[in-house]
Amino acid sequence: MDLYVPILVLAVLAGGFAIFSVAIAPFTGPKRWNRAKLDAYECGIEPTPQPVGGGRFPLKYMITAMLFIVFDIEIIFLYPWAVSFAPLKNDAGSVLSSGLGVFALVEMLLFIVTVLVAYAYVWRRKGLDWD
Amino acid sequence: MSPWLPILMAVPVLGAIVVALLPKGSDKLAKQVTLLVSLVVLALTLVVAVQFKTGGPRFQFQAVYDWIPSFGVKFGVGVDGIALVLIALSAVLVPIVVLASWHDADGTQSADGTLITPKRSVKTYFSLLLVLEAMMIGVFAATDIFLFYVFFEAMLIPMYFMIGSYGGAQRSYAAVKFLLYSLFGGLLMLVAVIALYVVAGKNTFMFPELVGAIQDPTTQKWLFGGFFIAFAIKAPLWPVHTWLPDAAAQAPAGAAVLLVGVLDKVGTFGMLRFCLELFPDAAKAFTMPIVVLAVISIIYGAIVAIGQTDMKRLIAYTSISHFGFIVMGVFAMSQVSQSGAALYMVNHGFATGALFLAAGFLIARRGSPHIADYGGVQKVTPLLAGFFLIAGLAGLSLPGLSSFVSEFMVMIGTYSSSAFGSGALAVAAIVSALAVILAAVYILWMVQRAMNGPTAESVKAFKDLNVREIVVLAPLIALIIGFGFFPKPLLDVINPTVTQTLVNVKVDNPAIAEKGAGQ
Amino acid sequence: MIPVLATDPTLADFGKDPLWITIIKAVMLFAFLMLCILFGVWFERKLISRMQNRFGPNRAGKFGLLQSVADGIKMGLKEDLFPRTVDKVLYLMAPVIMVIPAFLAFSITPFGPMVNLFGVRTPLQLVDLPVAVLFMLAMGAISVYGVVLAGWSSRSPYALLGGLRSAAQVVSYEIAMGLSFVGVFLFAGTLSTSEIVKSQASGGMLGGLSMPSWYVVLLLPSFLIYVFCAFGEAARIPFDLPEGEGELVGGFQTEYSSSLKFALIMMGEYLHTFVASAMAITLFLGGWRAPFPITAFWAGANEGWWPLLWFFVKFVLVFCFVVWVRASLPRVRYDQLMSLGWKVLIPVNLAWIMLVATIRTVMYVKNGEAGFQGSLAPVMVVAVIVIVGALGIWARFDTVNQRRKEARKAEVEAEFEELSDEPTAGGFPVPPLDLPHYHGVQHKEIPSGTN
Amino acid sequence: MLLVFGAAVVGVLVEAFAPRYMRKSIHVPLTLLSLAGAFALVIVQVVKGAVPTAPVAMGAIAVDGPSLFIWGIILVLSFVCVLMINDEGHFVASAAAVPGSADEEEAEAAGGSHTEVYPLVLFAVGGMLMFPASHDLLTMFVGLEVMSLPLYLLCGLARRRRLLSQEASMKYFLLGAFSSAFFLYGTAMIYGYAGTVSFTGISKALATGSLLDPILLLGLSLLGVGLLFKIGAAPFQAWKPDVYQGAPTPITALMASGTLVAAVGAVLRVFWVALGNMDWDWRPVMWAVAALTMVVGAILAITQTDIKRMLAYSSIAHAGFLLIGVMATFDKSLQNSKSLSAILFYLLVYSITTVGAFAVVTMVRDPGGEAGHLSRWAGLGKRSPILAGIFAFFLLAFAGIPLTSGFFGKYAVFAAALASGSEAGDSLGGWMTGLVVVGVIASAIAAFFYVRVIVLMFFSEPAADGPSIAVPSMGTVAVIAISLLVTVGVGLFPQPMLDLANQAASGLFIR
Amino acid sequence: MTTHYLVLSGLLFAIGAMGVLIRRNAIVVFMCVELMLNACNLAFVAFARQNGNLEGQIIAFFVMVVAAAEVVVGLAIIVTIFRTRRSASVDDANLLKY
Repeated sequence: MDLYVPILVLAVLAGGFAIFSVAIAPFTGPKRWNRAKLDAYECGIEPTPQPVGGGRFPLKYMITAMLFIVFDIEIIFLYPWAVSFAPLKNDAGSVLSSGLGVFALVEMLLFIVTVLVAYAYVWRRKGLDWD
Repeated sequence: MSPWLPILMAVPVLGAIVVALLPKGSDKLAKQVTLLVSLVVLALTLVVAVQFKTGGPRFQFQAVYDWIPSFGVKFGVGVDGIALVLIALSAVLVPIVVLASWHDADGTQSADGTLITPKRSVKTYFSLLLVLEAMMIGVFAATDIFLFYVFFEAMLIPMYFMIGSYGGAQRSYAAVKFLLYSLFGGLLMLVAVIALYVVAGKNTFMFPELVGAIQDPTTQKWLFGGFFIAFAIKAPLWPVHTWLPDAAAQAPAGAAVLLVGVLDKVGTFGMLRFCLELFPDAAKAFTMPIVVLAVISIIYGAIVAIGQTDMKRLIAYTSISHFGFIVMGVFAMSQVSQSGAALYMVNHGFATGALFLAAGFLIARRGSPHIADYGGVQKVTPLLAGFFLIAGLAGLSLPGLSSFVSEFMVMIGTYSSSAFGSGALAVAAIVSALAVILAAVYILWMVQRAMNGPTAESVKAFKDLNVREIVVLAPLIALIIGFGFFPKPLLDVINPTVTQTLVNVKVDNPAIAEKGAGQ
Repeated sequence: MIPVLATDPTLADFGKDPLWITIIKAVMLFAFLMLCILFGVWFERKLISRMQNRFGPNRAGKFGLLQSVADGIKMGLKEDLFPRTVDKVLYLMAPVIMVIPAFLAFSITPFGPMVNLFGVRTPLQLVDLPVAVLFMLAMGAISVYGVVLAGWSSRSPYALLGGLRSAAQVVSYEIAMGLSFVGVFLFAGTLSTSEIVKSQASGGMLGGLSMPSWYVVLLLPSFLIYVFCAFGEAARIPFDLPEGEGELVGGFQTEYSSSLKFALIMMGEYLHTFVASAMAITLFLGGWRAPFPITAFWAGANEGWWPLLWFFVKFVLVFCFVVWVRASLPRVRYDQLMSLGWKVLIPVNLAWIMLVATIRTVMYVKNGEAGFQGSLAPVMVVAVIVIVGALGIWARFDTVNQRRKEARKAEVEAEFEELSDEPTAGGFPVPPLDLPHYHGVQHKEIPSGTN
Repeated sequence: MLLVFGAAVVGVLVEAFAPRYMRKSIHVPLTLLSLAGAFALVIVQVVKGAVPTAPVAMGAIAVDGPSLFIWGIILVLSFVCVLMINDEGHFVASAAAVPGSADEEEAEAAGGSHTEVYPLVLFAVGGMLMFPASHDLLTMFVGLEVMSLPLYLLCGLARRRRLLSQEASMKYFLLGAFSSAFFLYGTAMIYGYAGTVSFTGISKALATGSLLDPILLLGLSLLGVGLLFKIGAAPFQAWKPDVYQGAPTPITALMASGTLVAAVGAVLRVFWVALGNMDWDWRPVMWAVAALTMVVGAILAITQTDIKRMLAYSSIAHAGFLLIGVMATFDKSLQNSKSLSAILFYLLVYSITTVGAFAVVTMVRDPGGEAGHLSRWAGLGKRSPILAGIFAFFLLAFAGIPLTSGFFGKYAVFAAALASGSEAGDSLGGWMTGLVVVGVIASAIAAFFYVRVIVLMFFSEPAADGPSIAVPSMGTVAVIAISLLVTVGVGLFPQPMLDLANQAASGLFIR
Repeated sequence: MTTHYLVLSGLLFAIGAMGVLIRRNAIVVFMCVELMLNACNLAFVAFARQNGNLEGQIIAFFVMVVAAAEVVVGLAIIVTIFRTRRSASVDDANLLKY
């Protein structure tokens, strides 16, 4: 647990700084009220009011998000595999634990092949083309 | 292992398939084929009947094949006396019905040209008829309870369709009512059957082996209940009789004959064979309430019948009354009464059959089942009126006609059944005697209203019976009169079985047995 | 083998500091970062202007050293605009959310070996975790929330789009980045930064000759990919699409016109750049270790406080590289950006990882370290399939899509041609191009003053 | 199973590379072949008698008699369902298009079709195979999801009545995810109790540990909720009618048959293998659930006016009947195997009949798609007696009339239940009989609405603008023929199938 | 220690379940389901700690994968229906009634 104490400390520092500066901003600055200033900036034209909860946006972003999820999961699987893949050696060079070895390699290969299939499908169906 | 009974069942099935496969438009051919097949069956049945040894073992012509070993279900058939006569009954009735309902399917027109029943598929009708016959034979012949149950339920379907698509205005309502009643009873029976199998633990459904398998009285009572309700619904016993009038009234005459004449017998038959022999103690325990029910339905049926304006409904109610007699006879547990009951099953088949058919012909001429629409028929069509009268008299069991014998036996048997609580039984017998008078009332009143009196306009155009119709009615009347004077052959066949039954039920009172035999 | 390994901190050395040491270290780190930002900005502007033959900031202080200080103060003193439409809470929270994780991401950066700090022997690194690198990635991801929220809360189409874009971009490059680390883990066998640095001390022996120790040499492709991703992740030119002023004004920070909030955002982005460089150093460039030649003749180079120097040097150099790139490369198009991330980096990465893994396996099997008997042929086959497959997909699809695009373009052009031949074809009122006065024929001068 | 998954993956590749016009012609054979191949493998293994007695794949999958049998059923079912899917007009041209919008018409005109359907179906089938055969809760969960996720999507792909379809898929998805979350939490609890998720381990832990541990009970109930949801037992049946009605009919058929089979298999595994040692604990609950399910299914079905909804409710009722079988546990393994074989047999006959029934439903068309509303079926017996006759036969089979397969199924299950009730020292004893009676009453009620449909078809005059009977494609004909054959054949001579079931069940589950 | 985690996960689960039952926006419902799944993860890991075997953590991995898959599928469905209906409210989904 106490591994995280320092992080907490740093977080407190950074957070303190950030909040402070956000909080102080209104007081340091002058106040010259001007209607136009308070409008959303749209190159000078009358701002189109955005609906609460953000406007509608291209579905594309959502697809990207989904793809990200898929591949992120893949990474989730890759990390432990990679870490425990190598045989562990101490400084003297003697083997502490022989790595997962060939079996793991083959497994991961198959896994990646499977992912690649989905990947190819998405690609082919223009899931990856932006425009 | 005698092949007779399987053949007996196979023939109509094959016939049905043939009929069903006939090319379109060959209606007449279909009818002829059906008639032929049913006659063949009749012939075979007679052969079997002749070979039946009266003194022989209880079940003859036994044939047992494995069907579903893992359930311990066998395809086991074999007939004892009662089953035999009932099979004979159905075998006799079917060809008659075929003839009788020659035109039922192809749209009947009333005198004034209004369409009574629209045109329907003739082939379907007759193949259904044959299937039904096969199943009737099967249900009586089955010695494997499971098989019995299968036929018992499967029988509903063809009858359901016959009523449902060939019946009168209310047909679909009647059909559904009929099906659901019977199905419900059947399912209860299914539970009982399974339970019987499980409890007996003999890994078989064969009737003879299961006799006396259940000793524990409570279990017996439950299982008895299961079976009895099914049968009570089947042989409409008050208060679960209400489907019968609808079904019988809506069914085409032929179907109605089979329904009342044969199907319902399955109920009483089942009571006699299964309820009694499998669960003797329970049967004894329940005798009183059941007899009471029987008496109620005797009287109730008779009284309600009097009030009917619709011929078919009237006849249906009369048969409810008659079934009351049969049930009473069965549960009076004396040689005489049971023989009487068994005999009654047959006779009632003939009598009611004749009555239904006569009424059917009458209705076919006028198109209306209401008694009020007729009057003075006998002046126009003496023959029809005559047959109608005789059938009606058979219905009220006039001495000299077959049903008299049986009814008399039932009453005597019940009256003198010293089996137990005899006093009560005697009372029951006496009360039921009232029904005879009531019967006279409703039959004669109907006849009088329909046949005598001033001739109604609509009746004037009637034609008398044609040859086909005579051929239909004559044998029935002949049988009625014949067995009326000479019931012995039937009784000879029936008695040993009844004795056996009583032995299984463990009530045997030789004295009455003597008397019963002496009748 | 380098004998100084003894001073290398391992995971075991962390979480032991007394609280005050921790606080001191935290404060030191914080201060260091603030300074880095102040002078980083100045440094960048100076360098880039030099590259462009300009002077850059030279007013405030000597060489304009105080330029960014002045900027900060100015920002503090400007009016704090608070647009009417914004979602107040989130609008305020966004910058904070952006900054904090950026700071935290630094906490796992190793600056040096065990040193003696006020009599306490402690590693020169705020903290190290078993999942340090993951922690770094996580922080990077969290700060994306800041961006998205900033864009979303300030209800303006530009901001919204900017936020989404940056989200999509960061997300896409995060994958490639994560994959590029896998190679490192394959070798280091751990996620803790300090141990990764340690494992870069020597690359172990392969067939007698000592292998190069820095992973940049060993895993060049991974490193290159990482560099790409670093730019994408930190949204630096050429990948600074989120605030591509060309298309969407200020991107997600459009509504943060100018005040300390804006300053925070700027800080956040700079910090990301720094984190990226620090990670590059830690994972690929041997961390705080002295570069090869030095260690050759000076054994003490990796002890005590010296490594801090090496680290800082490397740090500055990497930053210079970043600036250099900014100075020399144009901004890419968004679709180019995405397709680079998805269609090039990922498959190449996968292929590379598998290649590395296979080689490693072969190595172990040769050295008999992995308890494995039997032929490697099948493994090889599968590996080859994967690699070829990955690259094949990449090659084929890219060409196919390329062809498709070109075809479409050709179509459009053809249509355009046709339209220009037949001006009214498009249904637009196109003025005929040869109107007289365009050619000055019969051009009549209208003297001024007449009407 | 691997074969199926592999084929599915290949299917995706085909999807990716094959040009649009020839995709279908590649997919259909691929799918069918892979299913047939898998079935062949199952057969081979059975014939070889090489039924392993220990779970394979690191104890993840238990390939024992029952699972092989269930696999066989599922593969056959999915095969016929694919035949049904194969013929045109069930699936939307472009799922993304807004219904009734221009681009949808465009897609229709372009004759575009989602050939992803086939790989999806394959994945679903793979999940179905994995679900009942899994030997630890994790594998079961994964199988559950692999089975469900494609189905969620497939539900939304109906060509006509898009809104209904999409809605169905949304409901199915939300509720399905909900239930699987329950399942998972139950798994977590049981893991916490037993320290493992493998069934063997769990039953061991149960054998030794205390059975009143709240964690265990909580886990048990949550697990139960998750599973019962999948088989659509009351009170978790709400999704079934909606989904069945909304989904494209072939998919409905697949769900009604395959999913049910798989889920019941899984239920059996969990409750018999893992939790077998505490049956005194779950059987009373199961009693209530089963009774409720049957009654609810039967009664609500009466009020339905849509044929598919009616079938859905009937399948709920049948799930109840199956639960009766699930409860029929004994101390002696021999009888256990008896009731197991009863359940397997029931599954077989019921699912085949179901597929047939839905196949018929697909053929009765309105201009706007299938003629869902019952009133449209009036007088079908006159317009096309054969079709109506077949359908009537299926309905009778559902109702369990003798000489149809359904009857023997019911019989077997009831018999098993009664037997277990009459077992000495059985915790429920007479209650089992009560349950069977409830079942009987329920099936009488059920018979009522089946019969009502028959009445509608045969005894009432056809509507003037009655639905047209689609000219059946070979596939559909084959489906109907197959299921009809099975229904009749098993109805007359159930012995072979029973033998098969017995053989499969003889080994019971791997413990 | 474990109990604390369990209580937390139980709470999360309950919150999620409640949300599913009472919230009306499909997406919110859906997020609640995810919340439940994560509660399960928490429980698994906690138990893994308690039982001292890795199984729980491995399961957690798988659950993550499944959850991801569910997210993808679910969002796809919800978005489709949203495009059709312009509303993601479960109450508006009322075409299917018995």
